[in-house]
Amino acid sequence: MFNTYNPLNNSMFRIMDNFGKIINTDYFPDLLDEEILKAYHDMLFARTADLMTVSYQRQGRIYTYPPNYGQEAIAGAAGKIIQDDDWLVPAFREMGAYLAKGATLKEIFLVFMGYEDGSKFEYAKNMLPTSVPIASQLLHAVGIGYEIKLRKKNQAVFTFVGDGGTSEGDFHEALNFAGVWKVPVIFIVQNNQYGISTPFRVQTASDGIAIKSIAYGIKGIQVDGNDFFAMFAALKNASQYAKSGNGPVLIEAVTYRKGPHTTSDDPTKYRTKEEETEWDEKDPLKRLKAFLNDKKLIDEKAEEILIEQYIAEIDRQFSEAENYPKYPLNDVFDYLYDEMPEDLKEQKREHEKFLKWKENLKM
Amino acid sequence: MFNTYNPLNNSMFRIMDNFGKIINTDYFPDLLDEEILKAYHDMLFARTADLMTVSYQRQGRIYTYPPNYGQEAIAGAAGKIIQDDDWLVPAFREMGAYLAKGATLKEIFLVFMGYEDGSKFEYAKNMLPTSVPIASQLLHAVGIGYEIKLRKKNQAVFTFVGDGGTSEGDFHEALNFAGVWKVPVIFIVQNNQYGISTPFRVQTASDGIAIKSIAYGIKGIQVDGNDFFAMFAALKNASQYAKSGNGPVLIEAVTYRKGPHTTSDDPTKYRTKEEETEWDEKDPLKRLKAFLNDKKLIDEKAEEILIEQYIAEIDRQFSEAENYPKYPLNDVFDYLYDEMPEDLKEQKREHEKFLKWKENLKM
Amino acid sequence: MKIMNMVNAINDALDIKLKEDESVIVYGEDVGVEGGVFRVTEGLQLKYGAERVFDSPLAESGIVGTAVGMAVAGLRPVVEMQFCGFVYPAMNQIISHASRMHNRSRGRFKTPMVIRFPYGGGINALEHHSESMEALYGHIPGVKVVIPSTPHDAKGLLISAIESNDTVIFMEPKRIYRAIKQEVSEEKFSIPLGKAHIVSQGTDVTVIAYGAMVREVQKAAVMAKNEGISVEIIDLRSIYPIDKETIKESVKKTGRVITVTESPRSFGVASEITQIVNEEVFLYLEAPPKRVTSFDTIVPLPKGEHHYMVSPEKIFYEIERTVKY
Amino acid sequence: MKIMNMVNAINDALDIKLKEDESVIVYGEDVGVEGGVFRVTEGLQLKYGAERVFDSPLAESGIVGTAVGMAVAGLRPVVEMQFCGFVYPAMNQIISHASRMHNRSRGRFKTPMVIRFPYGGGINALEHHSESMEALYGHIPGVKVVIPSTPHDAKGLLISAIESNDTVIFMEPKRIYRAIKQEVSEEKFSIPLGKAHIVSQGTDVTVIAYGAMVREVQKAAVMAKNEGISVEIIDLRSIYPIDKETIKESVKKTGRVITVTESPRSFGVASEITQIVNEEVFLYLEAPPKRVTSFDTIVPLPKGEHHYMVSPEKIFYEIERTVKY
Ligand SMILES: Cc1ncc(C[n+]2csc(CCOP(=O)(O)OP(=O)(O)O)c2C)c(N)n1
Ligand SMILES: Cc1ncc(C[n+]2csc(CCOP(=O)(O)OP(=O)(O)O)c2C)c(N)n1
Ligand SMILES: [Mg+2]
Ligand SMILES: [Mg+2]
Repeated sequence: MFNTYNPLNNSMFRIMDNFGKIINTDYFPDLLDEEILKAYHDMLFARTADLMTVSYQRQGRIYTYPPNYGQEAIAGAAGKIIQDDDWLVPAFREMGAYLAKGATLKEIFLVFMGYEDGSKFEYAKNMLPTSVPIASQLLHAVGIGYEIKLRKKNQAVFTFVGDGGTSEGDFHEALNFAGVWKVPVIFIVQNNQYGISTPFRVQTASDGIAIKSIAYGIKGIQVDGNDFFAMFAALKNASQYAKSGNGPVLIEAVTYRKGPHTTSDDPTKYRTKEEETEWDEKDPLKRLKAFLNDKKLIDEKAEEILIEQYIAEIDRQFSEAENYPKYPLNDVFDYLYDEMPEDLKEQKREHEKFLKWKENLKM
Repeated sequence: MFNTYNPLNNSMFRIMDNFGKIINTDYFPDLLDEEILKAYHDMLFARTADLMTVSYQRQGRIYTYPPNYGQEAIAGAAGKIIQDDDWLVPAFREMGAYLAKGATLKEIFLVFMGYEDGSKFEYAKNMLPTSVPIASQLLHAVGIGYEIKLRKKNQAVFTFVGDGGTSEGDFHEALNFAGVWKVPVIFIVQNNQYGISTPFRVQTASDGIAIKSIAYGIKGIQVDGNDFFAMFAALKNASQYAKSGNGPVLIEAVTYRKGPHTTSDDPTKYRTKEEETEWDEKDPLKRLKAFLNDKKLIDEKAEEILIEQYIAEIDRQFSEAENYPKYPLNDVFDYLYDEMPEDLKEQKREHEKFLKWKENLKM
Repeated sequence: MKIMNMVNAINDALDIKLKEDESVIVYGEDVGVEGGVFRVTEGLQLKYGAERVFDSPLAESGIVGTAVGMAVAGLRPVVEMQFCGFVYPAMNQIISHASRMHNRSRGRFKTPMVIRFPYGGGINALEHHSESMEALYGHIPGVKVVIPSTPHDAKGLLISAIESNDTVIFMEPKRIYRAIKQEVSEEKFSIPLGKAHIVSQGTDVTVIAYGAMVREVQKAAVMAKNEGISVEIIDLRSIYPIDKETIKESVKKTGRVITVTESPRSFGVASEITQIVNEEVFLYLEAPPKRVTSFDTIVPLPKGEHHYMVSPEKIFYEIERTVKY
Repeated sequence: MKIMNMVNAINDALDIKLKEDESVIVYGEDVGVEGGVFRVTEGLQLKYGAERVFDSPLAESGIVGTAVGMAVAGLRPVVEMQFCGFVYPAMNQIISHASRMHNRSRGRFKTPMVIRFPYGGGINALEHHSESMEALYGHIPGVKVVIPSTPHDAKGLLISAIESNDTVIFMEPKRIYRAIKQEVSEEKFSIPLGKAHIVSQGTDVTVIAYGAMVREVQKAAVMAKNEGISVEIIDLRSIYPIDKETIKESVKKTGRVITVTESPRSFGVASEITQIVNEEVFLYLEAPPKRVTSFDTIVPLPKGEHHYMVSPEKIFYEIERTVKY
């Protein structure tokens, strides 16, 4: 696959057109109808959760949140490919992958409510917390890949980054190290056309991102990121390729961030209505739904009920998060070191003394 | 030229073979015989200076020095192309380019004797000092390129880096910014096969360096760096291309560091005699001399006399450097800021007080 | 005069310098079209064009490294790092070049450039957006480090920073970006770098702060006044060069000194001030120089931030203890 | 017991840990085939194979960043930065991840890793090879910073550093890499992190140092002894956590303290120690805590380095002034 869909040929890998028609049967994944429907439902869940999170934010119940709206097929497909043993080293705009890996919405909410506790993601095996400093996480993925290779484990690492992130030095170092070390790492670049307000053409003069794989002697492929089947097939091939000891793969998932960068951003300042409309036609859920519709697998009534269940479930998890216990002073100190240094203990004691004094002050 | 010698074609740009025969007349530069002879002599001078510097170091008269031995054609050709108004942003292994730009050997010696004063390079117009932190200088070149573009000047920036340096994040960021900004910068990578003891295959899995240009949407070319004519032609084309507003060019100059990394390095620990011998056959001076010999332009007698003159001149500059005045305390303080802060003045005064006390202590 | 908040004042300073000096260039992530995530550079691209005010690729080392090159070539770049937590990728360019080029080239090449960024806590930001690491920058020989505490100061100090021929790290307390409004002259004016400002005179204890902490100290001083304690408040304005003279004179008078920062406790600016007063006015000290700082921990996420941030009460608590010592 | 210099001792510590713990991994620029530019890792690749001891590409952020990943996945990477001046490209990985992963994941992911590098002046190195920036690292919450002053300490401290579940910055005073030889046990032993060492007892003044400066202080103490001054020498060993207890007890006894570092003067370790003694034992102080440091300048090239480096005479000069205060 990585030879046929060589980024130098200027060919974007697609399986399904904008109307849900299969245009590339060679690579159509070997999935049962139920599996496809399940994937669609997972993406629907992610979208519902995403939209609701934005509205929680608008209500002032969480802090800033970066919506995934419009990019669900990428994380959705990744969620199906990433195995329990595999690692997920996320950026921050791939909620579906978090969920598939076992992170709970409650935990995700906790993070955006301002609790580190959320980032523990205790039910998600082999998943790192969100990495805010752009592109720096890619190197962690490579280090994990090294451990896998050294210990001859049958695992791969899936790591995410945005188009803006490809400009950082760490992107380069990560892909270069991965190439030299031949580690099983799949780099997924969500090229959603913007880094905050900065359009892709300001990030790089290169012809897309996949082509950058050549600079590292690794495989690269440009994929229609709004085409669930294409993403699924590309990721599946990449995973097999990497796990067979062939080294890393760079997947450029071409997509569009339909929402704002975060809830504090206003995209009308830097992009046009026309552009947004154009991408609306490529919406990943719309396309997969059209495919399922053609196969008569969509039951609108059932979907409505499902969405209601989703909303209830999301709301339940949200209120669990909202009722999370207060952030105790201990939590500021307890996790800095494996064993707390004396001096930190003293700083805590001193502060407690002050708090006691303050209590008295109020009385 | 940059389309024909596209690094994807796996073609290294050469004009002259290992025996000084012209194998590519299309690009043979339009140079007079005297000009070629002069270039040869300049390379001879650089080599003589290089070898003598190593021997000064062996005598303990300077500190560590990184020899250029075997790489003279690259800087030699660059020296002919870089104009007075152009900028040179060096790494540290391109003595010929320093000299052509107007830096004096005396200044170079001063640096390796441990005086910052050398780095002023006062007669070298538009040339930055040596940059020790690998690859970081490439960004300065891009910034200078931006100034040129903004002010619509007819200049280009020539900047150097090694094969090892291409692994650094700054290499990536520099080439990427240069591509986006379309600035007139020529990146010359001296791929001398090693970064200290680390062989090129450990630096990257890519097929050479020139190919990395694709990742930045810029032109790239792989050149036989031991072929003076090829380097000359590539640099000349690159300079014209950049000055015409087409943006940056990446030139990979394939060469070999015949000497050690620095005078404290022992290459026998990490490379074979065979490899060294193989590269001996591609020696840049030997090849250019063979070409000149065929044209009957070499006069062995005259060359011997010339070398003696070179030696005398180099020795003269070396003793000037050796007789350089002592390093005064002021020089530690005077150049930190455009205007010295009070506190630094006080630190100096305090130290002088101590020195006075120390004088008395001795009496 | 015009009512400005700090965002307006910084914008105004940039505007004035862009207008009067064609060598001034403003760039960074999202500073062009969008005018920066805090809108500090809003409107400037429209006014001065996309060649002088523009968005750069997302790469901090690239931004600072190219600025070094521009500065060497005769421009005066003013670059923005989007948040304090994203300066670190540029650390090598700051330490190895921005701070050293002048010295390395023996004064031949200057680096007149400003690296500005919002810093500090108190705005419910997520990880990597809230720290206060001025002590790191203060320890780097060859740069100046400036922090304003009011709109007026922000304007005057930024103008000086842009006009300085050295590299200036200009840290903006984002917590008070919009929280403090005051009358600021629309004319060009400048405030010298390296000089502290006595915010209010007092006799019992000197409290030194900068940035967003000045306001917290002012609140604490009111509490103290209610207890009959007279506080002299010094706003450092510059972390480096540090104004020893003003500190010295004040402590000579009060005999007591507290430094307030929102940075980690150890190896911070407070310790430096304590060292200075020990060296300079030891015999005047009537109580140990103290520090009110945040902890040696990572800034907690918003729900825990109140534990971490220095409060007026905590400052007052230390004032009382110091005065009663 | 065997006569070792510091290079041998560090090599020995690495050897012991590589042998007994298969999760230990050693890599960096030129550490494999060549054994490092200072030969610290010599012979280890031959012994443990190129999968566990190897050359990396030339990229410091890459080295530290991958080490974070390895550590999270259960390895114990010990990475080398070739010189102190080349750590800065890795600063973001150090501050944003190596120091924070444990906290960010609420203890779920640990980063047991060591970042070792030679630092400091005195070996006639060119620019970027000679600085002493431990205060920068000390100010970063979440890392430990360790500096040995003898071969014995280097071995014992490095073993502890490798066994620590936290990120340890391990700075090696290259000036005494080969200059000090002593008997060191060939067995495995460790020295706890965070504990200072009293090098010699004294009664008149406490002098605190670490790394290559300890030897300089010892020379100064001999001069002082000749003048009848008894110096207590403390080797800090760890910059963070800093051993307040030992410092306190000593200053209680002597009433006088001087800190000696070869780092820039302002915002350095000396200031922190001065702050600590002021906070803890103010009333015992009979003279202002002083510092003998290098200047707030860039380390000069070799011909000017003697101006910059702290000398035994200068330490003695300050000892005398402090004792006579
Ligand atoms: C090192 C660093 N610099 C700047 C930022 C601020 N920032 C957060 S998201 C973002 C844009 C990221 O764009 P992209 O990589 O395309 O990802 P997207 O947000 O589009 O998913 C920026 C600049 C950061 N988080 N880290
Ligand atoms: C950032 C940084 N890391 C490490 C070093 C130490 N160092 C000096 S030269 C060198 C190798 C450079 O190799 P290459 O780029 O191939 O250039 P060459 O020496 O072969 O000309 C290294 C690692 C450095 N100077 N800067
Ligand atoms: Mg994006
Ligand atoms: Mg090389």
